[in-house]
Amino acid sequence: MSILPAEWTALLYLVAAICFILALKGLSSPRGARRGNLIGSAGAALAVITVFLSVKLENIPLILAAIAVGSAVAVPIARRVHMTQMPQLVGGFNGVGGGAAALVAVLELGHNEDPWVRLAIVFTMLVGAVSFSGSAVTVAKLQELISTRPLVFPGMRWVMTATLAASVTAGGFVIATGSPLWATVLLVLSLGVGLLLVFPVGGADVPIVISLLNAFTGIAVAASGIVLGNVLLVVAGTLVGASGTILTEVMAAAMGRGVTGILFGAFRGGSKAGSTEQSTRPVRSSSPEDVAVLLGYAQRVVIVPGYGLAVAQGQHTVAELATALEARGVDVAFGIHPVAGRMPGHMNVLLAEANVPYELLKELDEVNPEFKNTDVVLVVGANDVVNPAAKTAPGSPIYGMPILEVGQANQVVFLKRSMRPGFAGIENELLYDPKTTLLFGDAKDSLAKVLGAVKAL
Amino acid sequence: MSILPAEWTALLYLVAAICFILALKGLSSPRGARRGNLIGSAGAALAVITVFLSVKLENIPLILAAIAVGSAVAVPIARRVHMTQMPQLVGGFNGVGGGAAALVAVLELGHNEDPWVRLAIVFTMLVGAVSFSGSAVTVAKLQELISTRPLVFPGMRWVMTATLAASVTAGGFVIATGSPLWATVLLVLSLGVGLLLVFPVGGADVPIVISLLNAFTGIAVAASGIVLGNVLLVVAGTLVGASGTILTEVMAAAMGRGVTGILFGAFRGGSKAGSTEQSTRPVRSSSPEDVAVLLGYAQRVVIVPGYGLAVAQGQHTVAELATALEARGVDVAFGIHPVAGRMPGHMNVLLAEANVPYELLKELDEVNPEFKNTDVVLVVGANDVVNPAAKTAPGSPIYGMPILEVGQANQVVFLKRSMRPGFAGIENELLYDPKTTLLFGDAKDSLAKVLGAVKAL
Amino acid sequence: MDAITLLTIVVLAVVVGFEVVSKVTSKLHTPLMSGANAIHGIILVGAIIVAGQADDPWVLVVALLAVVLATANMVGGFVVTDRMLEMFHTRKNASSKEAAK
Amino acid sequence: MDAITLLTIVVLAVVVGFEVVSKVTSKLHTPLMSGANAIHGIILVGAIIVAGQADDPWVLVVALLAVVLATANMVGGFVVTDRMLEMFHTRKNASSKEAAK
Ligand SMILES: NC(=O)c1ccc[n+]([C@@H]2O[C@H](COP(=O)([O-])OP(=O)(O)OC[C@H]3O[C@@H](n4cnc5c(N)ncnc54)[C@H](OP(=O)(O)O)[C@@H]3O)[C@@H](O)[C@H]2O)c1
Ligand SMILES: NC(=O)c1ccc[n+]([C@@H]2O[C@H](COP(=O)([O-])OP(=O)(O)OC[C@H]3O[C@@H](n4cnc5c(N)ncnc54)[C@H](OP(=O)(O)O)[C@@H]3O)[C@@H](O)[C@H]2O)c1
Repeated sequence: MSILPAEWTALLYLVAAICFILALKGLSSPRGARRGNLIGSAGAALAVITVFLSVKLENIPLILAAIAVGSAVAVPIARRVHMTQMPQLVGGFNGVGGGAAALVAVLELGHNEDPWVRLAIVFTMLVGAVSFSGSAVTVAKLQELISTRPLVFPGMRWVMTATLAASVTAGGFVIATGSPLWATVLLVLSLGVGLLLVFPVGGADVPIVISLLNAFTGIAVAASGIVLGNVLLVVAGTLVGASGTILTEVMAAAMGRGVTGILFGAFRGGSKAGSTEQSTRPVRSSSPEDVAVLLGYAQRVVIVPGYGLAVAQGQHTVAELATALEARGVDVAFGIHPVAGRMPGHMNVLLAEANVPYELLKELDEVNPEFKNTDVVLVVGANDVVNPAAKTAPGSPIYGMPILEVGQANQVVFLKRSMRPGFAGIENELLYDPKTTLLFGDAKDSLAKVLGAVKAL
Repeated sequence: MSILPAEWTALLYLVAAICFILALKGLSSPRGARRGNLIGSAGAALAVITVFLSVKLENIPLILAAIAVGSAVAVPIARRVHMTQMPQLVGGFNGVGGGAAALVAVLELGHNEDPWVRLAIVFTMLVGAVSFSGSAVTVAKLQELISTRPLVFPGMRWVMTATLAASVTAGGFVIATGSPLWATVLLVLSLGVGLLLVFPVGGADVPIVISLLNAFTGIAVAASGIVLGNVLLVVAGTLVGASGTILTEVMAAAMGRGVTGILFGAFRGGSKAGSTEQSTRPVRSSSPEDVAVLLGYAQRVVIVPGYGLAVAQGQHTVAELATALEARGVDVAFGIHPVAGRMPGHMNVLLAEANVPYELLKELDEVNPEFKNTDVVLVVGANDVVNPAAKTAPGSPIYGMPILEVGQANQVVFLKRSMRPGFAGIENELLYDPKTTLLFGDAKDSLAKVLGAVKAL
Repeated sequence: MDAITLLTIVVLAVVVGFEVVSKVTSKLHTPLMSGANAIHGIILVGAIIVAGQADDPWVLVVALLAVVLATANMVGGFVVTDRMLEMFHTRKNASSKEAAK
Repeated sequence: MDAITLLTIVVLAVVVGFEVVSKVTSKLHTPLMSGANAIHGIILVGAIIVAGQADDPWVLVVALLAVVLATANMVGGFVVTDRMLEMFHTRKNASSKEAAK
């Protein structure tokens, strides 16, 4: 197979890099998003073709086979996975990418004596492995293979520190000796660091961690690019690293929290995440029929979906309810909080999948002014994102997080299973407000009942 | 003088480049603007120090002397120049920069045989020289050393094309022979191109051309960086080239025109720019006293300053008038069109200089909704930016340019000298509107008279 | 390529990364995240190089594993992102489908 | 440094340039223009190198001229930009000054 001249290779890689930039740019504007993603994949394809044409390669059949296997595994999953499982999928794909980077780095160890290059190798191994094991934990948590509650044990932070120190030391030895043995030790320790990093993170925070690990993998890839002297890997990796970092910041801000708080909150015992102490204060609960009447005869209804709707996978039912109400001439809209659902922006994807028309989805700033002239707000499996404590209670963990001010509407209906608090583990005064009624039960069931009753009106 | 190791030099240059990026970033946000500019100058200083420490230089005393001379000339001008002359100043500084780039390129010709490098040299000479002579013309026009009207002669476009072709040919010879003679020819021809490019541009379009030439110089500097193998020059030049291009687009858009239209409009005879045919239709004109009464007893007044106010240098008087009205309890605001004045954003600088408080300056989108509940709009030396033709007359040269919709106010008062049209050379129906009154005379005088009358109320 | 040049490229890429996504609407957070995720699957290029130059079988096995993982990251990431955005895309007419049910 | 690397740097710098100024308010057009203008005065570095390596007097004269021009561009640009922004900066209290008149 003929070899491309070096300039051509570099040029083609540059084109691929430009594709990635355009991809990111497209992905951050509603119109260009899909095209952006296609441009990105085109760039990736170009890069892969280039490597085959430019480097003298052995084992090409085996490599092609491996690529086939990878695609054969990934594509069906990517096609079939439920939109509600998007976070674990992204986490998973991110993890394997990090793992690949770590492995590539290990194998490069043999070919490099230069200590600086070895430093890059060690860095890639460390960060890649952390991203791998960390992502594995996020998947396990989100699939509820393990508890979504923060897993902490006394002295955990010390174990963490020790492991980190140990792996750095091992890294030092790898640089000094380049021995595969030490490399293995480093890998194992790094995997440990990843586990210890993510275990203490509470369920709803996991998506932020996934975004952070996403940035990690990007950085690892950039470092491996330095090892291989491949500019494309450097640029692409850095792009993802940088944008991933920003994205993580933005998401954390939308939750009114800091990234460090999310990572080490559990250590400090700060976040009561996952607390489930039930309150016993009296509330006004009612039947699906009453709710149906409320909604069916209202002029204007805003539906506020949350984490709970995602858990209950009630998005299709809620979409049907919206259509039914519109059929009755009710003016319906959805108020979407940036972090409602299981990952930022997730609720938009879920409702899009349920064919809720784009126009009905209103962002925080759009919908907040409208609550005044809203008759009924239907809060489906959301809690923190409508909790007035974010504005009123300086002490509370969600203080400062922008919320949907549903309290301004005439009537508020909560669909939830119990009086358990939301992710943040704090009381929601709104539940005890005279204008509030609760309908207990799984979101999907309740919605189905209400839908039936509305149709029966 | 000791020589820095190459890595250190490169590193310091990189730091300087980063400073420039931060400078641009700062300059595009109101808060960070001034700090951004300071960071930029720090970066420049760092770069200059670095070059002295890193390269073995002869004639250092002479160089320092030259730098002193340059500063001694530029700083007093930069300190003293009137804010109304900002466009000339920017144009002038831009021109000398282009000239410097061209000269550097010429001198590098001796040291380089490689045809690609020579191509870069030729490119730098061409673009730099065009920027130099072009900017010279802009300054001459804005200082009214030559007519601000488009200077065109029959067959000009052919002369233009010929000169361009000739300079490209000369460039070819330079690359082939590297002879200083051909280089001189190229320089001369390029200077000619610059002149021919800017002569046909009408007065009010000149600022856009300055912005364009600004981008040109940036590109020339980037090219010279390639010649000198200096990454800092490449990065800084490219940054300015790119941002300058965008900025030019944005400005042109704010005028509802395309950049090419501005450059070659006069060739096509498209733009009637500078037309001064007076209209003879009857209008309602009135005395300073009447205007003073109108303003003095109004509840809410919006002042719309334009090009004419800048020409008349009436910004201080208008600021005083505003204060006098506010002292009478009138609610005063300024409606600023993006291209009001002599260059985009210029009016903000002028009024800032006249100590008009920031809060009173309202942008197009802010102020347009407010005209409904405005009693009197005082249009001072503005015309096109309030001309309804931009919305109503698809044929007109300003059609599509966003305007200040002063027609919605109860009363409109124009301060202008005559019935001559504005830059676009088209009638303004608003002048004949029953709700409109005109006060003829130089903006500054009229404002002074009105001010006096208001104080006398 | 010397260290500083690489550093220069890294710095510029960082700025690009920051600037490009700094103004993204929260509606697109999920697709942007999975799209960016797909991009770092480009480590596949590195994995292919290593696998193509592997001499002993163990190295080859590990390298091929890396290829599989990287491919999964890249291909899977782009596919699922497109799937998400496709739904965003067809919202309007989709709503009528829904109504038709 | 090889051509493609340079090209890579240029491309990245172009994107940075575009992105950074793409969202600037029209209020700042004038200062941004003159600030960017000052930045390309960095050609001074090139002029200094050429002048410092000039062998024959004519070259030196031309080079020194370039130094003078470049300095004017750079120093003048930064000074005038700062002067403009200073006025922007002190608007609020300035208004009171004005009122005091
Ligand atoms: N989206 C993200 O990216 C993200 C990331 C990290 C953290 N978070 C955090 O997650 C929270 C999201 O706020 P949120 O209001 O959407 O959710 P939330 O505050 O966690 O509340 C979820 C509510 O849904 C109810 N619920 C759970 N499962 C249900 C089911 N099957 N049927 C009916 N109701 C059910 C729960 O009450 P019951 O248990 O009584 O049913 C709970 O009140 C915020 O605190 C946010 O900061 C979000
Ligand atoms: N600002 C920019 O960057 C820029 C750049 C390029 C083009 N332009 C164009 O320039 C125009 C700017 O619009 P504009 O409304 O601000 O200005 P304009 O439309 O050009 O109108 C200026 C008005 O001021 C009057 N005037 C001139 N000198 C005067 C003086 N000394 N005293 C009193 N009045 C005086 C003129 O009428 P009399 O002659 O009767 O007095 C004229 O009606 C737009 O067409 C814009 O597209 C602006």
